[in-house]
Amino acid sequence: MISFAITDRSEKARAHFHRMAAEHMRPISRKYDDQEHDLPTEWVDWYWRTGRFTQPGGEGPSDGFVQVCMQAEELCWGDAGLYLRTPFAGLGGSAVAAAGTPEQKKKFLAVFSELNAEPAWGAMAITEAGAGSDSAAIQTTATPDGDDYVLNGTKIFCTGGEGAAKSPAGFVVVWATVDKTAGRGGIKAFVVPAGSPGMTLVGLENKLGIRASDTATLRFENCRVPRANLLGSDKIRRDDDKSAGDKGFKGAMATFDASRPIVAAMAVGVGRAALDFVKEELAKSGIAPRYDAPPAELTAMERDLAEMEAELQTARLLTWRAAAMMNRGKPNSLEASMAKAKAGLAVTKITQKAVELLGPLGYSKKLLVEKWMRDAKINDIYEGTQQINQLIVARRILDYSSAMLR
Amino acid sequence: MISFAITDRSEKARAHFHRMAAEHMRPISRKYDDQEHDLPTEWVDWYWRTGRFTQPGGEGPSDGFVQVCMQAEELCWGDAGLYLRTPFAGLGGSAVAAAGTPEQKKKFLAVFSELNAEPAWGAMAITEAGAGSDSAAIQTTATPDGDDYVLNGTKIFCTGGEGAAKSPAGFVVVWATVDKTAGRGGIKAFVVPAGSPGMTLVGLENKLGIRASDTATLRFENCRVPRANLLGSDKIRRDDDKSAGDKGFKGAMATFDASRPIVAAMAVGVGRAALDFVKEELAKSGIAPRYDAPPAELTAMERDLAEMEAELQTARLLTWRAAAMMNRGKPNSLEASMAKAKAGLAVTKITQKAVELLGPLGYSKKLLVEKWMRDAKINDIYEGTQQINQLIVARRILDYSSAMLR
Amino acid sequence: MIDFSPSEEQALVVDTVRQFAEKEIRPVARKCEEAKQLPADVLARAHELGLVANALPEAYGGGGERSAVTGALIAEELAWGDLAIALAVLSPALGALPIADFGSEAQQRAHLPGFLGNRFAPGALAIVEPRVGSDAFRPATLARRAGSEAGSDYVIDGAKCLVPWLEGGTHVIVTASEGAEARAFVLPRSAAGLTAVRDATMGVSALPLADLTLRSVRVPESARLAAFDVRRLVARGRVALAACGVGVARAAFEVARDYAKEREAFGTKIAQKQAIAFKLADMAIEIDGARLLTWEAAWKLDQGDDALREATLAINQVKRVALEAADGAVQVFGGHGYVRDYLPELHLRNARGLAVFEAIALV
Amino acid sequence: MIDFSPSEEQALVVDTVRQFAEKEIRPVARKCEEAKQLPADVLARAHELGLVANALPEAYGGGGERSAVTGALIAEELAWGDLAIALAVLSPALGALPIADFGSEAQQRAHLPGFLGNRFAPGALAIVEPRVGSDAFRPATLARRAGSEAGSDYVIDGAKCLVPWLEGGTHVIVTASEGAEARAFVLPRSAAGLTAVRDATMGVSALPLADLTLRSVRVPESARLAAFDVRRLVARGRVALAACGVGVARAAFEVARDYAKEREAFGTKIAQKQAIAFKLADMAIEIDGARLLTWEAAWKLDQGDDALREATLAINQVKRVALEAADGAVQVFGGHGYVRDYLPELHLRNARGLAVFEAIALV
Repeated sequence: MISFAITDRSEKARAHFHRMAAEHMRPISRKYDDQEHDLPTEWVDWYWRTGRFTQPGGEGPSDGFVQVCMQAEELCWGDAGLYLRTPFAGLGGSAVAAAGTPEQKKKFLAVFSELNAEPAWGAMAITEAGAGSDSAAIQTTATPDGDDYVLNGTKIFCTGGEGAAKSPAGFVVVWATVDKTAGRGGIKAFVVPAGSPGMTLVGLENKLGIRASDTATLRFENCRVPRANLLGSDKIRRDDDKSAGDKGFKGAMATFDASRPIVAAMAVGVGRAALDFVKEELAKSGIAPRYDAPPAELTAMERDLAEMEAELQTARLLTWRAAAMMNRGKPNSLEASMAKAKAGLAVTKITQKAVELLGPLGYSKKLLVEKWMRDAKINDIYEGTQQINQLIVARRILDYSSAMLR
Repeated sequence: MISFAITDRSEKARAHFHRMAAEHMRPISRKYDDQEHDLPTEWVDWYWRTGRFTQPGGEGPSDGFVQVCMQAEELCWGDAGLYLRTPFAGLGGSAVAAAGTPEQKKKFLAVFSELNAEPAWGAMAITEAGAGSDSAAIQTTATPDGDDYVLNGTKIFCTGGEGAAKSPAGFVVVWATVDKTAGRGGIKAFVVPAGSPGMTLVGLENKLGIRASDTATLRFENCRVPRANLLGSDKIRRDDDKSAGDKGFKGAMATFDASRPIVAAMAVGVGRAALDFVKEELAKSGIAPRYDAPPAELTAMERDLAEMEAELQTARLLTWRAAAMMNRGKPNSLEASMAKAKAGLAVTKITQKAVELLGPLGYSKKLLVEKWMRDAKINDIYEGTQQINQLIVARRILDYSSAMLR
Repeated sequence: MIDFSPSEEQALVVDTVRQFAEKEIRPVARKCEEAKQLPADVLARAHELGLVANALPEAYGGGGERSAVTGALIAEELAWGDLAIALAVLSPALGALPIADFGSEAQQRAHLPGFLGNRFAPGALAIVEPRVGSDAFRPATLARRAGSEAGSDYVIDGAKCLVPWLEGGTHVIVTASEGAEARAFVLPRSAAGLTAVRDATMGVSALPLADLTLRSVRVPESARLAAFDVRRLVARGRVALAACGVGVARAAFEVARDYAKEREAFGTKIAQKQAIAFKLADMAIEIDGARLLTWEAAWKLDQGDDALREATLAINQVKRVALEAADGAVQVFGGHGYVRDYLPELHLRNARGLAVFEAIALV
Repeated sequence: MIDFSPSEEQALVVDTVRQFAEKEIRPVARKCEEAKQLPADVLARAHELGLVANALPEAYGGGGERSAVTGALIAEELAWGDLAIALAVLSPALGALPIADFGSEAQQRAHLPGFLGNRFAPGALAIVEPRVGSDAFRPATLARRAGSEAGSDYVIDGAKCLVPWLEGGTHVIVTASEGAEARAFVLPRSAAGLTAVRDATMGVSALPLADLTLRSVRVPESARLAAFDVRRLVARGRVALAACGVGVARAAFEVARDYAKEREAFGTKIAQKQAIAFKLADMAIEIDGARLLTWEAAWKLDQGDDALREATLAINQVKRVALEAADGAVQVFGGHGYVRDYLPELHLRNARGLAVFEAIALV
């Protein structure tokens, strides 16, 4: 039934994560924007020791995946960079959860729900210098050798890569091809535990925003992982093979589908941070959007605020729709890409406008608005750029294969 | 030298055509929007007998092609549909002027500067049902036969086609292929005099706007024209032939280059009609854009007006630039397409916004604003759609051939 | 719990109305537009579906199933068929819902059964005024008491426009300012001093829209809707119009998508060009987003909220999205988009109406 | 006669400045941005070009060739190199031009020669104020007479921000309201009650920008620019900033274009994709259009017009166009657009500054 009623339990969860964001992230937002490559120990240690065990309370049914989106929104309202630096299993964890065997899940994911001394991170390594939006162009190789696969190649833009590669219980899920002649079908995902010999942290990116987040370049030189660390089947599905394939490339794509609503919700969080703040600041000067203003008297700033509200809510609702479809077990690849595309664009514009509305105050580092503008822009880029998501949406609505619309 | 000073002579010409538009076009604007396929005799007869011989006065140098743009702007400020219905040589005349021999020019163009009893029109027939933006896909054939070419095919969207096909001294310049295997190189232009046996006016389009203009479908069935009516060389230049070619397809393209600034200026005229009117109407209610308003007090309507002014002036200046380059004899294909693309889009948005700003008054047929919105939209479409002009601009700035960017 | 799937009953209604739009409305829409004439038979058959009647109180023979969300679902499907005919089909709500919402029992008894008979009975609501900055919340049309004693008559002066004025209507609800308050009055069409002249508009030409002039129109106090709340009325109007706009946008999107998959240029389908494909993708995203905003506003109305904020955000978004979709459809069609043999130009004219209408439909 | 070709002299200046931007500014721009430090040697060499000096009156050793059009051409090229360094190079004009335009002969004699020496001498102009709705025409900073007698001192109170505050500067021109009139005063940096603190901003980080606090700063009447005209000053600021913005936009466009022609994805250059190619085409069109608007405003200034309207239209257009170009460049670069090894992210941060600056450069 069409309903916009948030369950009591999810409302409590939302409030819980909002408090967490306000109390534990906001106070150190500027600090770790300035200190780009430092580990935000206040947040990481608190979250690992305490935060992840705190309970939101509330009873009865939750909004399921929509609640997961709310959590991401609230924490990114706090700080998107710190959120991405949170010690959790990340996209690598999602891949293991989606495609891993029970043994794999236990081995790699258990640490994130257990009491441990040292924080741990999971990460996913896909992008290469020559393969950005074009994941199928991956050059990193995985060669079977006895009981192992041997990985060789270099991965860039690996979010959370430093933590995953260096923390004692961390791991990186690496995409590599076992057979370059097989195209997409040859691409498999491997769990590489932190500290594996041959995996090197080459460096971290200096970024426009989300500076608290570690975006790593990882090199793999004859990096050995047991065959048991392959996620999914080791069968190679040729591009021209019409039989049911394995979970290699498609499994990874499924990870993206599941993650896109969350990534969209993260975007919404950053946009809301800026919009909430701007509305509060302008309200102090008596500027607030009226919905019953005489058309000739409506000010440009009022209209801007109303447009920002509408755009943000549009992004949020598209996100929730994609998540609600997951609650119902419906495929949501189209809707997830719609949400991702809209959220990235909407919050980019909202935060850019927020800087303008606050004028000199918006441009100054004394406030966080300029930071949110820098943070927001990542949402147009990672986990599928704006253009890639448009492409996916276009293919779906036109019922075109990737060969028909490139 | 960079200068925005209009010469005295061009200022007088502008004023002259503005009066003509205000006195002879505006009073019958609504009438011939309502009476879609009627000949606007008031305008046509007056222009043919009197209008075309009136002199703007003024001495000294003119702004050359920029003045030509001003003339088009003023008359389309009057009424774009009537302007297109004006008895003149039109695009067909431009093609003859660009690619015709002295004999051809004399034969077909002289009528437009002589005192004649009956009005005449020239037109160009390119588009076919299966060849819209893709002119090279033309299917109409021209087969040499003795001293003649025999034309067969059907042309649509022929602006001014009724007048050109039916007026005693009218003519249609028809694009046809003499050799389908030769691609673009096989396409030639033929002057078909009005009344030629085998040329039939199949019908006129019922359009969104510019309803005073006759947009014709013309059928050619074994329509014979003398070989002397071919414009340019009869040599076929193969697509793979790198030698200097003739003026067939390229000559036609040159006609477009020369016409695009004028078409852009026509667009600017329609946009200005709407903007001028809206500003006057809003000023009566005390609404006028301030350029020194306190940012928090600027109204949404003021900002809309200022944006419309900026967009219109941008379109006008891009248009004038392309025209001024012609004054200097510089190639202006890039700049002409820029002007056309910007003008079409700008005035579409300006007129749409004008309707909104006037609210219920804007939507009513009691005023002309709604008509200008309908008229304006043609500028995004004819003489190269928005997308085609973007494509041309893109190829130029990227230095790509049409094979590299389709 | 957050959810975006219509209930089974709603899905059934949507399916019925969509079929009606496809089989009854679409085949006649262009002809009606050109003839500036509504299809009386289609309105009669629409009346049989009971779309408006279902939302009216059971006490007077209605279905008693008022739901703004369901209303929005219905409006979208009808407007997907054709905006002018959709507004005509929904016009009984203009006369009935304000009386159901703000009228006394006596007013309801007097007026509601008329909309629940066997015959299609249109309503009329006069909100918009023929001036720059027409403001539903502060009508320039004025209502003053004819005398100083309590309960004395009202005298109304002013002008209205864009008032749906279908054949067979008997009354019109007119808003007017009494001091700083917006009031609403139920007037018979025959009221002395009230004149109506049909206007011609850029779009929705099949729908008769009247300019009203009110010159010292005298009505008894009993003609006033005592509980009238202009914010609620406007919110309901904006949600209904937003839902209609989503329907227009969707129709424009679909016709553009289908044409792009058919039409060839430069050797491929034009839908295979990124410039076209991405435009279609943007349309699809924006339309879905605007629909969700509209649903949220409708849902809030159903919760008893004023929802003016959500309704305003929704209609603002929809008027932009629908115009862009219609304009985009014209572009996709190229020259064919500019001629009246195809639908894009009509969608463009209709879509622009969304920016100037107010309370031309209600949920 | 309408024409858009720079004169031969202008073409020469443009060529010189472009080469300077390419060879001197660009190589150090990123390093300066990260270090938040201006390149003193580059400023010194820029000073030798005499770009500002050329516009100052001959009577004090300037070139006497004031032209807003030429100024706009120069500003575009410098900002194409780097916005922060461009604003630094042009900063002497902030101190000199208001005095040349609005100052008495005595004020000109006192201040102008300082900008015309062998050494680069920066100026400072304090217009923007640290509040929502900062309004150059109506400063919240207040100036009042210390006494009631004619010619008595002024006392200034208020706050300013985004004031270029380069090493080696001696004075700052501050605007303040006396009643409804905007006034301008030349203050020594050492004035009692005046404090300056460097602020950090999102972009143009190499440029020191100060927050000023003025607490009962007392200045003689002779510090006032008697002929001050805030409209003219703001118009000149908007034209200069618009020209800078065109430079930023062009730089973003070029880097995006070049990258798109290099970068491969899915088997072709990404520039061969319509989504990218059309975006680049739109950038090119909008940048050219914005430049022409800027030139027109500059030309009107040179005709002696107030040109506030044209200047405002130009800067409004430019701030949108530059932001879109920079944002588009980030998109074209994808992930690389987000990292500080490449220029797009810097263009984006700088472009947004165009919306908040006012009179940070002058022509």
